[in-house]
Amino acid sequence: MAAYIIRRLLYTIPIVFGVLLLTFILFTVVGGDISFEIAGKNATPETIREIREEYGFNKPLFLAWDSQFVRHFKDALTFNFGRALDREPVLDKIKRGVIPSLSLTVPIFFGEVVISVAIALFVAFLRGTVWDIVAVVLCVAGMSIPYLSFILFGQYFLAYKWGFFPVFFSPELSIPQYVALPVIIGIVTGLGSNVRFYRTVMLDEMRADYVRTAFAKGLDARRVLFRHVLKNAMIPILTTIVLAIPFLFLGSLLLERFFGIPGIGYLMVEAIGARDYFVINAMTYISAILFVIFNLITDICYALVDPRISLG
Amino acid sequence: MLTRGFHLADNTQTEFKPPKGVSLWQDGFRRLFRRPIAVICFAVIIFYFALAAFIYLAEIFHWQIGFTLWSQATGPSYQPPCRENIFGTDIFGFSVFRRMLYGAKTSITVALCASIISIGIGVPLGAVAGYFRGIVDEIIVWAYSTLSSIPYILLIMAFAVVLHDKTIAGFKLSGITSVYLAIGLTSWVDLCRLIRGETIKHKEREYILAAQSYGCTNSRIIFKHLLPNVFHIVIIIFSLQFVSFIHAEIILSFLGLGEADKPSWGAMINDARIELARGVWWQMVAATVAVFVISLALNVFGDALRDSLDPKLRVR
Amino acid sequence: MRTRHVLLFIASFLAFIPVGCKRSSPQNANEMVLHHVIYTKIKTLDPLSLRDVYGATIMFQIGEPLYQYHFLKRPYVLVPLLAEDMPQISEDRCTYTVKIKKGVRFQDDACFKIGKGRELKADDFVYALKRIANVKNVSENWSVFDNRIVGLNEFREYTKTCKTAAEIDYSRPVEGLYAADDYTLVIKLTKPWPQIIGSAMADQVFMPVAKEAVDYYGKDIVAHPVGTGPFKLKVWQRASYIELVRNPNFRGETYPTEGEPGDKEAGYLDDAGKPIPFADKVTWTIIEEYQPAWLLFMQGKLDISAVPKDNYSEVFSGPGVLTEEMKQRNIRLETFDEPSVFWIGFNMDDPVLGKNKPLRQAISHAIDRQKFIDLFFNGRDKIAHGIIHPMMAGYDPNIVNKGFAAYDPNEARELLKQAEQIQGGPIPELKVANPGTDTTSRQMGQFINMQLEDIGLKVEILYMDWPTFQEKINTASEQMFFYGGFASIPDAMDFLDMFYSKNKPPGSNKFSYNNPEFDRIFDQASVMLDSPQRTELYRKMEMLVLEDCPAAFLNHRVNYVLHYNWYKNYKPNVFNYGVSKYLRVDLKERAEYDKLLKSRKD
Amino acid sequence: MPEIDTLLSVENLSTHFFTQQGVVRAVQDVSFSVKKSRTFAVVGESGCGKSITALSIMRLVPEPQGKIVAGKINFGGRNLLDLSKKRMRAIRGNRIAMIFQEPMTSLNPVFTVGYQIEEAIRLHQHKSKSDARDLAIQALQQVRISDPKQRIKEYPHQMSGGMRQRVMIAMAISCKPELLIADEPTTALDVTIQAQILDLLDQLQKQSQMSVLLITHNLGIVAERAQDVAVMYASRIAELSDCKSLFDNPLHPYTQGLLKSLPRLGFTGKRLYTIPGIVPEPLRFPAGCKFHPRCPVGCNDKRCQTVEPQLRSLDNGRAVACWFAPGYERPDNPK
Repeated sequence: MAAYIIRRLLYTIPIVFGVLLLTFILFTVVGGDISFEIAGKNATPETIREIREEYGFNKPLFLAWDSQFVRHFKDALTFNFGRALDREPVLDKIKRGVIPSLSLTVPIFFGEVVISVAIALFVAFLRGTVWDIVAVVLCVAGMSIPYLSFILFGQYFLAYKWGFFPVFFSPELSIPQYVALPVIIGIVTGLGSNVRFYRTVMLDEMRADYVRTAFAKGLDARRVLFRHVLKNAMIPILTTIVLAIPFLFLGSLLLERFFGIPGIGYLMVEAIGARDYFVINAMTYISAILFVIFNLITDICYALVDPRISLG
Repeated sequence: MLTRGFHLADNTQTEFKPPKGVSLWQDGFRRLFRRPIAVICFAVIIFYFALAAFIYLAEIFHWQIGFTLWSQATGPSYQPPCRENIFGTDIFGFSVFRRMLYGAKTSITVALCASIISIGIGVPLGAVAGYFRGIVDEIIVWAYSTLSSIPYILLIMAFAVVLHDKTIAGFKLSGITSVYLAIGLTSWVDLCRLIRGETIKHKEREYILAAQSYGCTNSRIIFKHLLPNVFHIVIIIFSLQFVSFIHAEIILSFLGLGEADKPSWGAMINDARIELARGVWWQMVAATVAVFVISLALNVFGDALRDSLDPKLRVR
Repeated sequence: MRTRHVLLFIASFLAFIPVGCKRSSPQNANEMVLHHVIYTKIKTLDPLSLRDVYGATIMFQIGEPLYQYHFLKRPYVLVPLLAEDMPQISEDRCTYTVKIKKGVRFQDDACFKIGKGRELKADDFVYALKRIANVKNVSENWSVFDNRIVGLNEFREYTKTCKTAAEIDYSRPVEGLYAADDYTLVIKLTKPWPQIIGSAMADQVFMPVAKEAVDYYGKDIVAHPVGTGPFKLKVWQRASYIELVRNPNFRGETYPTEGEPGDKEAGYLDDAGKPIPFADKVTWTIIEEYQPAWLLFMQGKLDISAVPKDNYSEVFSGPGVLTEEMKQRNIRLETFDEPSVFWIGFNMDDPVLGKNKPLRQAISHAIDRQKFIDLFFNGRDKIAHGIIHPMMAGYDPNIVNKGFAAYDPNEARELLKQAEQIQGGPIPELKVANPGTDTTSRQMGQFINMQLEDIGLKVEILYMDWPTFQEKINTASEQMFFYGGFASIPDAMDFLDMFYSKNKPPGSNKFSYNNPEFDRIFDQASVMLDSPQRTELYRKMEMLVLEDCPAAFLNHRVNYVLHYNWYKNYKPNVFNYGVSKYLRVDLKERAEYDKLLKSRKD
Repeated sequence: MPEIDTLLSVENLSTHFFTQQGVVRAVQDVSFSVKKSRTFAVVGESGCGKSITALSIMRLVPEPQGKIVAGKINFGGRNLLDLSKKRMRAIRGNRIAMIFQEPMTSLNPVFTVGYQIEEAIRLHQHKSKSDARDLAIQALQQVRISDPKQRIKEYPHQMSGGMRQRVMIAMAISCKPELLIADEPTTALDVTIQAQILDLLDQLQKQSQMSVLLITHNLGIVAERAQDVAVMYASRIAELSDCKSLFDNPLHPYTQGLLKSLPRLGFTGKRLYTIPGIVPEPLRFPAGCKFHPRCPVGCNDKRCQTVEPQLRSLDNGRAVACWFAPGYERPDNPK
């Protein structure tokens, strides 16, 4: 087990390198010199020069000990992301965003998984019946409505018109209060694709031969479904679940933007508006790291659920 | 003494082989177009494409055809839906309906270009990686696992932000160009992975071995023999990705990274955000309906396509 | 079932959800709090680089400059704040000697010995200015002092020679900037600068800075302002919320006892002579969307709010007339001119536009300003017929008749014909830089596009985020651009220097406008005190500019502000941000409003 | 021959699949009967409906497309098709057990072998966990799996194909069924293992006096193991007979064809006979006798092309469905 984990960790090194390379090419080579963005209004040539000096935009890109590439690496590996355009340390920004984001995404996520797996099981149980068809149709329909529309209508009617929820984040609200509506919307929007996915997983399993065997044994449908099928279906379901976790830290771009939740999603939107490469770069890198880690965790979970796979 | 016995060709499945002379493909499509729903969806999709194409032509040849002239006041500012403006008008009194139609052009263009880019990258890379294996494979796999280790939306945004209004090699990536570049350059991964896997499977098949044995060049084998046999995957992925691309365009133009001064569904929804306050809901509805119909058609059609071409393929 | 472990493991993430909220100190009933909203995030609370209006609205409650514009008196007059009195000005009007109030103390802060705020010294001003001059600090405020104060530019040069910020020696003498003694600040100017008091000494650039604070907080000084003002920073949640609390060290100041005629009747003098500040707390909720802010206001959670253009019909039954609903809610309307002008600028160095005056005029005449204002400002703004704002000396009442801003498509077409002759062929597609990618900016862009296409001119609107826009205009790399100016003093100079050739980009002259005649008059006028002659020169300059038409001037902003009746002493003051100290809340009235809302609910 | 009472009798069973392409008549009025403690073989090419017949008996036809549209399945005096789902479950795996073709996939990968065997035992015999375990171990011993105590803890993927099939059998016999349906039990295994498995089945049958319904496409196996045979062609029974007389004197041209094409020991030289043409697609069954296009006898016969011959029992206890079969048309037979 340990050996396996170590091996996997080694395997992640090139990935991390790749991510760093990508972010570098994106934000430094293509993105280029943003000293004007940093300087802000009424910049004078010498302030620009100063900034170039400070941020090392005047340094060579590659092939030098003090090249921007090397610097990029040093900073990333030491998690030193410097200050954003508004002079606040990037890490502070991100730290500040984590709690609101998670308090938004975690409930959405679990609500979604629980509900959609439940529905999927139910639908798989009634496959071929009217209910099944209705469910599938609803799913596809749900998937086809643009996310933004969901949010807008939800905000407009549930909050603005009928006042069930606060329309917008405001400091004196408690987290549960301002998160409630976004969470509901989030769950609803996600339901379509999730149910559909889990349903396919279930049905694939139900076509398997061992199910026929189980029935031939004289087991009743419920037992077959919940004992035999579900445990097999857990495998793909688990992978998707665990792999989704790093995304939770990212928060939800649109929901946070619309409801003004000061999370990481909002942070990203701002960063885009302000061309704040420092923030975007840091976020990209961090989330990639998270993803890699959780990828590893997924494989371990895999081994835990599926006897066919043994780590070693 | 018959112990050795003899075997009739046997596989006990209830699905039936197509009659002679019909390729797996033709058969797939035959089965596909036996489904009325699939046909309807296909018609809808065709309609959208035709619409987009028509608007293009109208623009190039300056045809003065009503519904292509979106920037022409057809009523007072913010006129609610009525007989002459089914979906009402926007702030300048432009017909929202026309804007909606025009939006089809924007979205289709983005989605189409993005698809072309992602296929153009994904398929060759996938095939090459799967066919040659070894170091080439290593590199390509590394490339896409790197990309896929960055959350998709973040990746798209990063690309879009960086490319937005950049001038690269004297070519200005204005509005929509940067959008489909961003989408295309980031979303070839799944396709590449699938194609690679499929290629590896096929590589050991007799017909490839045969082709090698009578000395075909690798490129010929890949493009003449391999790709045709894995191409159904491309089609399926294409139809399914197309939807997500359309939705991505909406989100990007909501973030202000998209088409700016021409109508697009994303922009319309974005406008609606503020205008809802004055009770102007029709922009919103129009755009939503437009997106909904095409997405629905594509989703259903994509599923049908998968069911009839490659039921085992599982794409999320 | 092994799966459970995994699920448990995932479930442990739920631990991240904090219950309840960690909001600042709870409100108690008889604590007087001012609830404000602010529509954008604050970058910095360090006078060093603080430039934007929003930053100022906060910073001026915490720190104080030497002078301020009187809270009530109109026309605006300058009165001492940290200064003991108005400065003594030498004969040549180049040397200013300012006496500073004694016994003024900085707010208590960890950066001082035993956390007690020390007394304010003249050196703190010297230090503040030197900080701005220090090139390593890349201050956005340097342009204010460039070539103004004797020896300061040399100091800047010196800082350039230093490798690191650490080795810069602030004790290095500057000829034109020193403390004669602890309470006397002396400033020598390179040439007379009549506006110095208004545009510098009453501006954040002249807020004293305690060296201890800068040394103590380093780069984080941006979030730890240490001032002498009536309030001090308590909470700053960058994304969402700012809270100031009363500064116990604040020297005794009292509410003004005189104002302009009519103030008494309006009740602005009810609190005359009372010690200020009244409020125990000032809070700003940062909300970047108008709608939610508006809703908070309607719930009485904000004392004051702007009128979002999309809620206009809710608020007004007629132009400037509040609806019954508003009246019932006891909401009052304040309308006031903002000393601002907005325009579409032309880059005079551009090969097409620069040499082609008819073209520029054509564009100017092609724009229906009234429609523009109706569409985007509910018709409340004023058409900008010239540059100088009506509230300022130098405004020419009958400039309207000169018709520079007249909407006249036909004439525009005529001019366009001439323009094409000059161009020697059709005018190529013009590019217009538009800051902002949001809906409204896009609609404005489309509007201009329509208007120009109407006279047969092809334009492409380039929508860009603010930083990109900054870069483009600071490098004069756009043909046309949406822009606007906001005077910080009631003196047309603030507008006119945007056309001074020495201020070319990245300076304030974004047009790269260059007219020797103008420059000559400018040099002449810039050193003059307010006088009929100077006003005359101002008008001359304006005419020159309007003739050359380096921009199509669109509108002067007119502000509509709503506030509840309980929000007392609110008198719009566009040149003085440090007004929270004068404001008072009638807690009884507010309580009643809450009752009103409740009664409506059920 | 001595009359032996029948355990299972299938009468005019028809099972159809309702697919998007149309109705697939997978089984068309099939009738046969399985006698106590004897082996009845159903033989035929792929897609001829033999597996579906088996599934129909178990009432495991894949829903919802698949449906038993007509017929009776009498077992132990009751018609299985009339039983409630619950009653049917009580019979499945208990009185009628079934083993499948694919030992690789027919076992649930995520449960131990032991668990899967016990499951049936506990269900039908209401034994405690420990008793069930002992029975499971016994069952494994019966199918000659070495060291069952260990094996019982293993997962299917840790076993070879032969092993898994033995496990399947153990599972099937664990409840001492009266009828064991073996659907192509050996197809997926290699020849040596096949023999072992089949021998095993024989012995088990002898021990516990159970009847076996053997579904196969392998005439060799039929000849060796079965007492009665039904030859199916295109979802109908072409010929029904006791094993010996079938091989001695096949009545249906199809059977004849099959036998002709059998390689026999000491047979050298000439090419093997093959039946011309291909098996018809179920959606495109030819009119009349489904075999007539390939039939050496009736390919040009008007009646074969138009009227489909029903299965008729002849006086010698055999039954056949062919106009030209000797004795098929006797004046007393109704037209």
